Amino acid sequence: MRNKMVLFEVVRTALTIAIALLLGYLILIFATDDPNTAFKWFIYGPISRLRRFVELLNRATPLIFTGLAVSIVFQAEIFNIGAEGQLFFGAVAATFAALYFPQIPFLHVIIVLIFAMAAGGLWAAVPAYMKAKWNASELVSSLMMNYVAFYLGLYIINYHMRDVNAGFLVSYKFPRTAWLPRLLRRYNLYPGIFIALGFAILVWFFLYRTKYGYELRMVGKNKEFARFSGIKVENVIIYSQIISGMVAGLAGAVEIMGLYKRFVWQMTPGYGFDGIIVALLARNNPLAVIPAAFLVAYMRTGALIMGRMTGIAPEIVMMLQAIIILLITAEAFLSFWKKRIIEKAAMEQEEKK
Amino acid sequence: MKAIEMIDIVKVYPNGIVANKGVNFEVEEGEIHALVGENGAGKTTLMKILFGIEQPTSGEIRIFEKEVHIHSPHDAIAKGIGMVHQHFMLVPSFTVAENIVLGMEPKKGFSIDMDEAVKIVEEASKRYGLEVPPTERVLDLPVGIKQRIEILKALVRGAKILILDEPTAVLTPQETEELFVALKNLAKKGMTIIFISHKLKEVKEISDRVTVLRDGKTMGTFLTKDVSEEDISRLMVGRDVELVIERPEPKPGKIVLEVKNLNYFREDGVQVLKNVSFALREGEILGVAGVEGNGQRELVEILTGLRFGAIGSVRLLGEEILGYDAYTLRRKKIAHIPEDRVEKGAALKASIAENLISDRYYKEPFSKRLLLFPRKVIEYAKKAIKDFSIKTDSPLTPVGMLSGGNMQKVVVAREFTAGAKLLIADQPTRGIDVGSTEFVRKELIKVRDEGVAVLLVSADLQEILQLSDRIIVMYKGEIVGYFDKNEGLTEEELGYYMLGVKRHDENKIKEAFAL
Amino acid sequence: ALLINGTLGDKSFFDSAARGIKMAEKDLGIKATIIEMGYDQSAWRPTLEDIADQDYDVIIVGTWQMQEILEDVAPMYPEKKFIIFDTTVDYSKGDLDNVYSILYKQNEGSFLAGALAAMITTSGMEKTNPQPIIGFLGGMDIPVINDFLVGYIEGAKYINPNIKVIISYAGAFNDPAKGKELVLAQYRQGADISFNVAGETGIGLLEAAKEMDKWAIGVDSDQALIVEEKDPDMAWHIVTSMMKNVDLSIYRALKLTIEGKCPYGKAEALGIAEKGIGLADNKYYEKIVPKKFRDKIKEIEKLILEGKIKVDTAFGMPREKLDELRNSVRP
Amino acid sequence: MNELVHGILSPQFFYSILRVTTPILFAALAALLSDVAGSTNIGIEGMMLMSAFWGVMVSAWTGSAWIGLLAGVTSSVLLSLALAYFYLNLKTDLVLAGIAFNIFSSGATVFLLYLFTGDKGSSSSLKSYVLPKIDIPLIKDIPVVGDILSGHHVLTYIAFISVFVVQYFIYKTPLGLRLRAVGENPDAAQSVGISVKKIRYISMLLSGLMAGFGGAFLSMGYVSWFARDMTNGRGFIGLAAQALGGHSAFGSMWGSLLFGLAEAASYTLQAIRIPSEFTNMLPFIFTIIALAIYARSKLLQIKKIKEEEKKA
Ligand SMILES: Nc1ncnc2c1ncn2[C@@H]1O[C@H](COP(=O)(O)OP(=O)(O)OP(=O)(O)O)[C@@H](O)[C@H]1O
Ligand SMILES: Nc1ncnc2c1ncn2[C@@H]1O[C@H](COP(=O)(O)OP(=O)(O)OP(=O)(O)O)[C@@H](O)[C@H]1O
Ligand SMILES: [Mg+2]
Ligand SMILES: [Mg+2]
Repeated sequence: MRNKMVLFEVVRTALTIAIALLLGYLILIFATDDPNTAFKWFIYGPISRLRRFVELLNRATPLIFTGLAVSIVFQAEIFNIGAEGQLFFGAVAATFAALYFPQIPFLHVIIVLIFAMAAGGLWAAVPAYMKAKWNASELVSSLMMNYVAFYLGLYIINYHMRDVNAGFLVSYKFPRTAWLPRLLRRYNLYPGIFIALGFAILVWFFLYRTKYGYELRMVGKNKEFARFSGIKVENVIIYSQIISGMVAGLAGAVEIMGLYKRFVWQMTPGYGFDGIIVALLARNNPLAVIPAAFLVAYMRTGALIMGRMTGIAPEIVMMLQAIIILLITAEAFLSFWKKRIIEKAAMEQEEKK
Repeated sequence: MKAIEMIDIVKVYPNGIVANKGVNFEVEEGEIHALVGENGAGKTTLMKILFGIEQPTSGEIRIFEKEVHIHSPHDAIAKGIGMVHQHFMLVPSFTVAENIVLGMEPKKGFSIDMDEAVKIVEEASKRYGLEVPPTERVLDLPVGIKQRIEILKALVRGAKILILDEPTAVLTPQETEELFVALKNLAKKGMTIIFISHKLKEVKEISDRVTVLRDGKTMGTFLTKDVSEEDISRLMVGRDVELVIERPEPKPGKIVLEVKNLNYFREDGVQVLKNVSFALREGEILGVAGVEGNGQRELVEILTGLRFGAIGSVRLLGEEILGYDAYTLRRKKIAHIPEDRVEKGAALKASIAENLISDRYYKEPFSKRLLLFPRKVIEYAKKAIKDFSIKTDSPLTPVGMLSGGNMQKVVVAREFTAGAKLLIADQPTRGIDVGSTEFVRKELIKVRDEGVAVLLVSADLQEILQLSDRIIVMYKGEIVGYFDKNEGLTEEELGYYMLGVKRHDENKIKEAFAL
Repeated sequence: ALLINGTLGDKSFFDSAARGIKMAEKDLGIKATIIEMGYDQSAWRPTLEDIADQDYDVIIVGTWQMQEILEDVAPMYPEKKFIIFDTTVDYSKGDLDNVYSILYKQNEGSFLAGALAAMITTSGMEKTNPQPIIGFLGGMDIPVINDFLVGYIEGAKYINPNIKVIISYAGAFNDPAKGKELVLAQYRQGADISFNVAGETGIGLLEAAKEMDKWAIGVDSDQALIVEEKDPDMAWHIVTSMMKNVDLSIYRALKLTIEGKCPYGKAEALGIAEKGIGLADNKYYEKIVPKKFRDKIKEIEKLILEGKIKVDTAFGMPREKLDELRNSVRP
Repeated sequence: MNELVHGILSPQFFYSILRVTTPILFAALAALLSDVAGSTNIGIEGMMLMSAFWGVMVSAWTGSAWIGLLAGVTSSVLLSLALAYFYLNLKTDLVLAGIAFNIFSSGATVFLLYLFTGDKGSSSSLKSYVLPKIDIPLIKDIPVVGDILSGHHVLTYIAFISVFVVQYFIYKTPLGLRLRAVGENPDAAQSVGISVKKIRYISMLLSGLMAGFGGAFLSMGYVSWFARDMTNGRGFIGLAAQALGGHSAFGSMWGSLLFGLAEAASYTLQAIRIPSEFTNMLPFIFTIIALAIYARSKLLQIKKIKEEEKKA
């Protein structure tokens, strides 16, 4: 029975993706003269060359981090959507640590990462504290903290770490000791993806194999029940958000240390909101975050490559993406079929008894 | 005429559970028909199908001898069916009148005509003999009243068939009596009533006929007067059930819980506990009787660290514990079966296994330092499921998918095995079937004999009388009665104290506890 | 190929570059693709590499943000030609003989705009008040924008040392509503002319000028001509525009490339002299601005050309110096 | 400094508060109408954007601002119904669907803009129309008050009138009662034969209606064209404003006005050379503080009542 259900879910997901792609194809017909080529690049682009595959990996990296961060708070049933601000502020803190801490190889990288985690955690602590102590809506406070992180971060960069010789608002370049090094000579592969995968396992372990993870999940499932059972709910509300903020902060640091080697963002990169998509696609399961992040990254990369090869505008791709996400998560889509399978299996089992 | 015919009803839930396996069920117009069965037998499911909340996988339904398809409660209401649910379905922040007229609001211009709504409620109230305060918010009302609101809701919608899913589980004998009078009246006027209950005595008292379900199948329909309680329970469970429980003499030890001059004001300023004092020894069961809403809930929540701000003194084995939170009290070995299993007692979305360890997840063998060992948890859960005969196919099933009674068993299983010194049991057998009730009650006696101090709060007087070594009665936040040996004490006598008609002298009560 | 590290439709910078390409396609008979890379910075580098992998002859990118990437990528493709506009690669890093850089002296053009604004605000013309207060709307507090600002302030001070400049940054290039509110606030506080350096946000400035009946100075393209068809009344509020002729410069670079005369391996700074930059000389300018002011502007233009006036640039200017400059004109 | 005081205390400043508040208030009411029925509408941002776009397009084609408004609002409502369909019929997670719809709207508006005008940034080359401003007879002649309250955009008045209408609707009408019932306890609503799905559809539709007005205001009043992503987070700010105000339309209004005040002040404050990052941050800091104070006072209030009772 369980096996059958798993098989069903796989088939259903594949079918949904196929239908979503078909819809996407229809949009393309509308948007270009040569939908076939465009479509080919969209589907096949990210794996057509090693360089593009590396691009895919790099794009999945921040999505895994923010997907994990969001999963943690969502598991605790806390609607903190502050990952965006946490990662932005984490990146600012990472910039500070990269520029001002002693340049000891290896250790420097660790210090920078820890700094980013601390900053992300700190940023998440504000809505966390307000929620735990005063029951203030974390949706509002975390959303506001995103904007504050953005403007305050820009201020710090602009007034204290801006590279005066640069033609744009960017920080000074990091010293080499604070780089996440390039792993391949010709390809821009950096270790971010491995750190991200490591963290996915770590977060999974935390949630399902430690007692703090258990507390967190129980608070998410029923707060009153958790309190009744002798779990310190306020503590959980605080630490779950802080841990989530730390993971989000890491996302920002890893990205700038790997790709840019300096602070370059003029606007928030949007990974925090992508993280919500990823987490929801993954049903808040840290391990499922990996394929979910890859799916989103694959769509993005495919779309960009399609744009490069055919000149199709990125806007079409946004529409495509939205449709795919909607259909994949539409639980009741094709559910009549599921119902039939279950009923049949259940009745057969009954008759056997 | 036949009011209801349900023929060969099969229901498969989306998770693959077959709750009804070809049920046949017939009700005559104007009769009171009892539907009984073990927890999880499929009673609620069958009624939900009739009321349009669930759709049958297969089967046929006839109402007043016409074949019908009921797709939603709206359809059911239109066909004259009304249902009072096992768990209340009221909007807490609305007034009584708003709850009752919801969906059929009288209008004045664009607005709701509140005066008219109140009038509708008052009239219905009078006509059916079910008194309710129309302008009060449901939030603050006792369950007995909520029950009446639910019934009125169905009646003002012109129900000709009334389904009551365990309506008496939360009522006092007096309230039950009143309800029965009202039901009999309704039946006399031609109302068809389906009555679900685990209290066979009530079934005997009120119903004309009874249908027994077992494991999703009909075991038969009988004229109530032809079958005894024992017969019914045998049909339900498939074996004999002892309806009287043997109780060895208690051997009380030292004082475990000592409550002195406890006073408490609720958020809205009402004083709900007044100078409450009592003591409880190890190896004894102290029953707390009283109509719901007389301070028992608050008392229990204060004692278990879920409610703060009381004044007075509470000592656990001599240590002052007033104001400690649940976290601390759990670790001081207080276990608690809460009144409300859905809100507090369980996390419906979590699995049975996860629910069973919520107070001990941090201890060995489930956990060591930071780590948690899920395999140990599941092993443990499997054992508990067997010991407490929880009806499920896997310890990983979410508790929310269990039947009402089985949910209760999960809670009971956890709290009985907590290794507590003090067990506070608030309505421990609410909604549990006869077989399991027997089991829980025996278990209570067993833990008592192992030296646990048990504070038993129950609206079920039979239960109080059967299990308690001593009894106190609460009325309007005060202890108004104390009974040492309950031999010879009747439900009726107890009822007078519960309703505030009689009371003992305060000093006498204090003396009894040597306070 | 032209790679846009953003999207088209900004009515100024990138659109202008695209226009240059289209002109070249038509006149020079070349084939070109325009690729919008969007604002996701992580996509820029892979795109450039990807495009370089294919068989385009000339690849054009713009802005400082692409500079470092190009410095990395260009040496790997010595057989390809790269043009970068609005910034220059650092040729001292070597191996960049295949890159031609185009710079614009927007500070010089802004100097003219500032001088004009300072003259107008106290001129007693219609829509003005006697206070010497002028406005500046920037998209963000970043060097490119501040390069305009520095020239603007210096130009204004050149005319009137007591000039006050109300400076607002919207914090975004795509929020016209916010741009409008900011400039309304400027006008309320006594400014009667404001300089628009804010991309789409700046459209709000034009609207505010119309609504409060004050003056505006456009940017990048000749904005009076752009709006006149749709809203003639608005066009009459735009005294002139500080034009940055990205289109012409790209067209010129491509033409030179075909002729084999384009100086790859070098940077060229286009200012007033090269017609890379300048105030729009259209009918609105002629009708609105009195002749004596126009003459004065001509004179200043000449002084700049002759090097008698040196305009500072915000690039490489330390924060303190910039703040000092901004504070010196604080109202 | 004088200029600053002048800027803040001028009637125009207060006038501009009302104008800045308008789109936020519409968004907040949109949030409120979905929230009372128990669904968080994250898609307001996208709905506003759609409405802003179609409002401009259709007004340009037909030459009528009113038909434009109708088209804008209709597009927003259609979008809200589509969102409701995914949420209620296909059982997509509501938050996820909302985000997806926002992405979709952002892409679709730019794509269509390009298709129709050949321009991807804004519709400024298109002659579209704006809705009129209205002088209120009598009031406009009162010196200061008239300058503040009169002469606003017609949608600004509609926004503030809507506050009363929505409040009345939610708390006094049968449908409002059903909405609240579904929001608080859907099972209870279902048990009396109310179709929870239908009610949620209605609430989404009304939410889309309000969002539609908000979007139309942006492109047909605030400014006179459509620009890509021109909502710029106002939908989310509206959600926050509503969350500040709870389940009351007046609460939503005060929340929106708080934002409006902070934003208008931030524009004026830039003049005295406070770094723009700080002035831009102002509305958000304000909100966090307001939220903290509000939440805290609510807790303290409960405590106080209890203590007083105890003493008595
Ligand atoms: N929503 C649901 N999803 C899946 N399974 C369910 C659901 N509701 C009930 N079940 C299962 O269906 C079976 C019958 O449940 P039902 O609630 O009808 O029992 P019941 O006879 O009313 O029991 P009780 O006396 O405890 O209320 C049980 O095994 C239960 O676990
Ligand atoms: N008699 C009734 N009993 C219970 N619910 C009803 C009844 N009549 C209508 N409803 C509920 O009210 C909802 C609206 O249905 P309908 O339009 O028929 O009602 P109404 O009273 O005519 O309302 P309105 O006049 O506002 O349209 C339906 O979902 C239905 O569930
Ligand atoms: Mg049941
Ligand atoms: Mg002046």
